[in-house]
Amino acid sequence: MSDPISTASFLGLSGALLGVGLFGILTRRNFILLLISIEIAINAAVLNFVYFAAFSSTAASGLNGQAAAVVLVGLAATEIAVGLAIVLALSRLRGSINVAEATSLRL
Amino acid sequence: MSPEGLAFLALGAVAVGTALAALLVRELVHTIIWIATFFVALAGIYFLLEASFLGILQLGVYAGAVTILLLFGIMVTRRRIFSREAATGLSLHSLAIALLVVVLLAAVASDLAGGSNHTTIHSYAVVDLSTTLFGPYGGWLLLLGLVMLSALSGAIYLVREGRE
Amino acid sequence: MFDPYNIFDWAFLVPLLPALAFVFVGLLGPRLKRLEYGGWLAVGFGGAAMALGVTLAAEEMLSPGTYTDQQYTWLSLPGNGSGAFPNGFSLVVGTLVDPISALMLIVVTVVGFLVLLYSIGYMHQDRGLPRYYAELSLFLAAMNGLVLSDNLLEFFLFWELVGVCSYFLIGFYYEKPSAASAAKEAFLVTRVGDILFLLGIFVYFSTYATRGAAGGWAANGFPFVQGNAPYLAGAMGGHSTTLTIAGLLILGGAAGKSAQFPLHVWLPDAMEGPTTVSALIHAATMVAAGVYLLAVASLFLGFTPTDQLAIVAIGGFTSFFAATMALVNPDIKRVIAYSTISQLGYMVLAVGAGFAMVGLYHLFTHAFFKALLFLAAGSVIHAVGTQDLFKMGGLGKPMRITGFAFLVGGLSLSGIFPFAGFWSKDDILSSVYGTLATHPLYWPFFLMALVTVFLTAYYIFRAFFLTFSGSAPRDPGLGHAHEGAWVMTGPLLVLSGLAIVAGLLPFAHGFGSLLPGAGIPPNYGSTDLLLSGASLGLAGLGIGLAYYLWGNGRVFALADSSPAQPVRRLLLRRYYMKDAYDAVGTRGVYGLARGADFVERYMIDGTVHGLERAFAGLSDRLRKIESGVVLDYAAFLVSGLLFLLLFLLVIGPWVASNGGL
Amino acid sequence: MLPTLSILLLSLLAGTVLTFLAGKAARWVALGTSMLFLLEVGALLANFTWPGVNASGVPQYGFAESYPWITLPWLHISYTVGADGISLPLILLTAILQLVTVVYSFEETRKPAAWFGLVLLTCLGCFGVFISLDILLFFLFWELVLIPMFFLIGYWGGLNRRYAALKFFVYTHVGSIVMLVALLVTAFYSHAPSFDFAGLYGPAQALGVTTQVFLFAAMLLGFGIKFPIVPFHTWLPDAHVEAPTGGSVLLAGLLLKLGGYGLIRWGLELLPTGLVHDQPLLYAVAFASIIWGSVIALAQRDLKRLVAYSSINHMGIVLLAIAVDSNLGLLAAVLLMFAHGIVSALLFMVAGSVHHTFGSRDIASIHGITPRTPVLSTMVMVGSLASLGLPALISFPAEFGALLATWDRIGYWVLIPLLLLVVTAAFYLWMMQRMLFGPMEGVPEGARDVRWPEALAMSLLVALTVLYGILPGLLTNVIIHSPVYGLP
Repeated sequence: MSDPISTASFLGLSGALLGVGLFGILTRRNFILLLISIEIAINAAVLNFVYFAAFSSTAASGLNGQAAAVVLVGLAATEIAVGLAIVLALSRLRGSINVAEATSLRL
Repeated sequence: MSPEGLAFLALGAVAVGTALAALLVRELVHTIIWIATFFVALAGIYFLLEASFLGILQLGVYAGAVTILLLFGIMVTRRRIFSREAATGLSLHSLAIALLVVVLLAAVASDLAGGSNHTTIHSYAVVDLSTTLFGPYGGWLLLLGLVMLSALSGAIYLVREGRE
Repeated sequence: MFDPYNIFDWAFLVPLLPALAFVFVGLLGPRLKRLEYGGWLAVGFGGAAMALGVTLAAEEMLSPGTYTDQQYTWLSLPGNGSGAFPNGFSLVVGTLVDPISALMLIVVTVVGFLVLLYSIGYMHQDRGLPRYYAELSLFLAAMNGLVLSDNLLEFFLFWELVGVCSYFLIGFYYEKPSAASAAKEAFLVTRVGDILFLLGIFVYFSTYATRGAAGGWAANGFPFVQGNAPYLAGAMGGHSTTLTIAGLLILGGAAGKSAQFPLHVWLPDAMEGPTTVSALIHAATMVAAGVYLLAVASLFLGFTPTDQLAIVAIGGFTSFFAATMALVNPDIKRVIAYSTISQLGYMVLAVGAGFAMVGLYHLFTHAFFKALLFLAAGSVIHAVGTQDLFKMGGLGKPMRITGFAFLVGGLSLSGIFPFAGFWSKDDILSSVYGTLATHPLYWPFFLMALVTVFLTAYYIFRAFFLTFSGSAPRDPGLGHAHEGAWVMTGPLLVLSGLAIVAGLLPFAHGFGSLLPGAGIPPNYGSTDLLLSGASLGLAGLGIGLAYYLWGNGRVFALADSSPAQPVRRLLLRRYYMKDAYDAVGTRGVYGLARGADFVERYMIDGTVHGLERAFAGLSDRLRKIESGVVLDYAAFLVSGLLFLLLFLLVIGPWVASNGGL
Repeated sequence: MLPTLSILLLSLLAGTVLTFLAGKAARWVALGTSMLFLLEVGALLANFTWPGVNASGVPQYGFAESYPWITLPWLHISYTVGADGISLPLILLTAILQLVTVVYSFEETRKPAAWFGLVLLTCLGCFGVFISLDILLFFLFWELVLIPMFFLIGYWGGLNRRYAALKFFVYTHVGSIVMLVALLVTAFYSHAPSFDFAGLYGPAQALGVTTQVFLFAAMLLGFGIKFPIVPFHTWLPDAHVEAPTGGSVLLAGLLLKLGGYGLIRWGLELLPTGLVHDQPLLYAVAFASIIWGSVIALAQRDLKRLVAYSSINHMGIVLLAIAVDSNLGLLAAVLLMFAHGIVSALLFMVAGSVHHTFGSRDIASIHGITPRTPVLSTMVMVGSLASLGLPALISFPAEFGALLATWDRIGYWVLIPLLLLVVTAAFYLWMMQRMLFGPMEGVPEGARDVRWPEALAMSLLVALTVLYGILPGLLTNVIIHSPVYGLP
C-alpha cells in the first residue's frame, strides 16, 4: 500500500458516526429509531477495532482486535433481537412505542 | 490520492450521510433503506481494510439480518408501513452535546494517536481469526453464546402470546 | 479454722438467728393462724441471739482479747505482681469479738430483745404485724452483723443494710404520705453520708493496697486489728493530707448515720415510724453506729489533729443545736428525737477529743435510758392515741409504771447523780475539759456542751410535766388511759433498772482498761468535782425551770408580742434547714432533671429527627430525577461520558502537571 | 475433645427451629429448649478450665474449636469459637434470661410460635456473639441479633412500635457498620494472617499509637451505640417503652451487654495502647452517660423510661470500669454487666406487670398499690434496691469494684459516679414513694396481683439477685480465668 489512509481521518469518521448515534439517542422518541441510533454508535466502535487491527504492529494483537469486533457484532445483533422484542411487547401493552411514555422504570 | 484513499473518502461520506439521513427522514421505511445503505458502506470500509471476514459478517448480520428484523419490527407495530414518524425536529442542544462529545473524543484521540500514520495494512487469514476466537477467546465466545441464548429466550418470553 | 468448742467461733449465729427469723416470719408469718405467733417466733429468735450475745460479751470480759473468725472469702482477686494491686486482695466476711464489739453486742441484743417483746403489746392491733417482725428481725440481723464485722467493707455492707431496714420501718405506715416521705428522706440523707464513707474506705484501702507490701491488709481487706493506726500512718508515709481527707470522709459517713449537723434533718422526721422502731433503731442502735464507726476509726485507723478538731466541732455544735430545737417542740417523740441527736453530739465530741472509750461509754448508757424514754412515750401514745404534748396531762395517776419509767429516763438523760447518764456525761465533760489546755480551739464546743446540760434537763422535764403532771388530760377528747400488758411494762421496768445501774456496772465505768493496746489514752475522765458540781447544778436549774413553767399542770404560753416569738418560730421551723434542703433537693435537682429531659427530647432527639427530615427531604428531591423515561437515562449516560472525557482532557493533565496525586 | 460449644449452638438452633414449627405447642418447646440450654451452660461452667496464655502471650480459650471456612491467599476466615472468664458469665446470663423470658411470657397469645421462636433466636444470636472468635463470625451473629429484636418490637410492641423499631434498627446498624469497619481496618492494617482472634492478637497490638487511638475511638462509637453512650442513646428509651416486656428484658439484659463484651474482647484486648491513649475520651463519655442517665431518670413519669435511663447510667459505670484498664476494673465491668442483666430484667418485668395489672405505667397516676398487689410491690422494691446498689444484692460488689478501680486510677474524680449514686437512689425511692406508698389511687377495680408465670419468672430473678449478692465469688472466680488476670 503506497498511500495509507490516515489515522486521523479514520478516527474522525468513527467519531462522527458516534456523534450521529448519540444525537439519535438523545432526540428520537421512536423506540426503533432509538435502536438504530445505538447500532450506529456501536458500529462506530467496531470500525475502530477493525482499523487498528489492520494497522497493528503484531499479528496477535491484530487478531485480538478482530476477535473483539466479531464479539461486538454478535452482541449488537443480540441487542437488536431483545430490543425488538421489547418494542413488540410495548406496542402490545400500550399501543405506542414512544419511549417517553414508558415511565414504569420509576419507583 | 490513491484509489483506496478515494474509496475511503467516498465510503466514509456515504456512511455519515446515510446515518444522518436514517435518523432525520420522516418515513420509517425510508429509515430502513438508509440504514441498510449505511451498513453496506461500512462493510465496504472493512473490505478496504482487508478484513474480508468481518466485511462479510457485516453484510450478513447487519445489512441482512438486522435490517430485516427492523423492518419486521416496523411492520408489526404499525398499521400502515408508510406512516410518518412523529417528527421531533432538530433539538439544538442535543446536537450541541453530540458535537461536543465528538470534539472532545477527537481531542482525546489525537492525544492518544499522536497523528502518526501507519504504512502497511495487515490482512489476516480467516483460519487465524478462528484459531484466536476458539483459542484464547474460547471462554468469552462461550459466554457470548450463553448471552445470545438467554437473550433469545428472553425475547421469546417477552413476545409470547397471551401475556398481558 | 472453725472450732466447735470455742464459743467465739459461734459468733456468726448472733446475726444469723434474727436473719432466720426474718426468713421464717417473712414467709410464714402471714399464713399463721394468729398474727402474734409470728411475733413470738421473732421474740424467740431474738432471745436466743441475746443469750448468745450476752454470753459472748461475758466471755470477752472474762478473758479480754480479739477473737476473729473468718468464715468466708467474699470476693477475691489474685495478684499478678504488678500494677495497682500487686498482691491482689481478698475481701473476707467474718466475725470479730473484742471489748468494744462485746459492749455493742450487749446494747443491741438486749435492747433488741426488749423491743421485740414490747412490740407484741404495742403493735397487737396492726394488720402488718408479720411484716413488722420480719423487718425488725432483719434489722437486728444486720445490726448484729455490723457490730461483729471484722473489716471496714463488711461493716459498710451491714451499714447499708441497717439503713434500708430503717427505711422500711420508718415507712411502716406507708399509707400515710408523710411516713413514705420521711422514709425516703432518711434514706437519701444517710446515703449522702454513705457515699462519703465509701470514698473514705477507698482512700484507706487503696493507700494500703498499693503501699502495704507486707501483705496484712492488702491481702485481707480491712481487719480491725489493734495497733493499725501507727501502721496506717506509716503506710501513708507523710500523706497526712490523705489521712486527713480519709478521716473527714469517715466523719461524713458517721454524721449521716448519727444525724449530726448538717445531715441531721432526717431523724426527727423518722419519728413517723412506730415508736418501738424509734426506740430501737433511732435511739439505741443504728444511729449509734456512726459513733461506733468513729470510735473504731479513731482506735484503729487514726485521726489527724485537723480531723479531731472537725469532729469536736461537729459534735459540740450538734449537741447544742439539736437541744435548742427540742425546747419548743410540741410532739413528745420529736422532743426525744432531738435529744437523741444532741446526745449523739456528746458522743461524737468525746470521740473527737480522743476519748473513744468515753464516747462508747455514753453510747452504752444512752442506749438504755433513751430506749426507755421512747418505750415509755410509746406506752403513753398507745394509751392516749396522740403525740401532742399539749393534749396530754395528768397521766401520772393511771399510768404509774410508765410515769416512773419516764422519770427515771429523764433523770438519767439530765445527768442526775447516781443515774447512768450522770457517769458517762460527766466523763465526757471532764475529759474534754482536760484537753482544753492543749487544744484551746475546743473551748467554744466545750461551752456549748456545758450549756446543753441545762437545756437537756429543761426540755425533757418540760415533756415529763406536760405528760404526767396535772389532774386530767387537757384535751377531753382523749380516751381513758390505762397501763399496757406485761409485755409492755416488763421491758419498761427492766430498762428502768438498767438506766439506773448501767453506769455502775463494774465493767462499764472504766471498761476502756479492758482493751489494752495503742490508741486509748491511759488517763481519761479524771473526775473533776468542781466540774461535776457545775453540771449537776445546771441540770438542777433546768429541772427547776421546767417545774416552774410547766409543773403541776401549768402551761406556759409566750406572749404574742414577746421578742422571743421569732426565736420560737425559728426553732419550730428547725432553722429552716429542712426547707432549704427541700428547695435544693426537690425544686433544684428535680428542676435540673426536667431541664435535662427537655434537652434530651428536643435537642438531642430533635437533632436526630432533624437529620432524618433533612435526609428524607434530600431523597425526596433526588428521586424526582428517576423519571423512568429511558431518554433521561440516556442523557445521564451521555453526561457521564462527557464528564469522563473532560476528566481525561482537563483534570488528568492538570493533576499530572502538578506532580501527580 | 468434644466440640462442646458447637453442640450447644446446634441444640439451641434445633430448639429454635422446632419452636417456630411447633404451632400451639411452641411454648412448651421453648421452655424445654431453654431449660436444656441452661443445664448445658451449667455443665459448661462446671467443666471449664482456662488454658491460660500461650508462649507468645496470646490468651487461650476453653472449649476452643476452629475450622477453616473461607481461605483465600490473602484472607483466612474460620469458624473459631471458645469461651473464657469474660464470656462465660455472659453466656450464663443468656441462658438465664432466655428461660425467664420464656416463663414470663408463657401465656403469650399473639402468634406464640413466632414470639417464642424470635425470643430464642435473639438468645441464639447473643450466644453466638459471646463465643465467636473470628471477625466475620462475630459480625454475622451480631447482625443476627438485630433481626429478631426488630420484629419483637415491631410486631408485639406498643402504639408507636414502628417508629421505635426503626429507630432501634437504624441506630444499632450504624453502630454495627462503624464497628465492622474498625475491625476490618484492624485486621488489614496490621497485616494479620487471619481473621481469628489468635491471628489478630499480636499484629493488632503491634499497631502504631495513632492508628490504635483512632481504631479504638471507632470501636467506642461502634460498640458504644449498643451500650448506649451519651449522646447516641436516645434509641434506648423509645425502644424500651414500645417493646413488649420480653423484648425489653432481652434488650436491656442481653443486647446492651453485647456492646460491653465487644469493647472488651475486640477493643481492650486487641488495642491496649489505643485504650490507654483514649482514656480522657472514655472518661468523658462514661461520666456523661452516668450523669445524664441518672439525672434524666429523675424526671420520668413512665416506669419503663425510668428503668431505661437507669440502664444508661449503669452501663456508663461499666464503661468507666473498662476505661480504667485494670484487673479490678475489668472484673467489676464483667460482674456489673451480669448484675445489670439480672436486675434490669427484673425491673422491666416489674414494669411490664405493672402495665398488665393497672393498664398504665404512669408513676404520677398510680399510687399506693402495695395493699392490692403485695407480690408485685415486693418485686418493685427488691429490683429498685438492687439497682441502687444495696449490699447483699447483686449490683453492690460490682459497683464497689468498679468505683474502687476508678478511685485507684483517677482519684477524686470518682466523686462524680459516687454522687450520682445518690441521684440514682433518689429516683428509685421517689418512684417507690409515689407508686407503692401513700393512699391508693388510680388502681382499677379489677386489678389483681401478678399471674403465676410472671411471679415465677420474677422470683427466679430475685433469688439470683440475692444469691449472687451474698456469694459474688461464684462469678468472680470464673471471671478471673481470663485476660483479666494479666491486666495491670
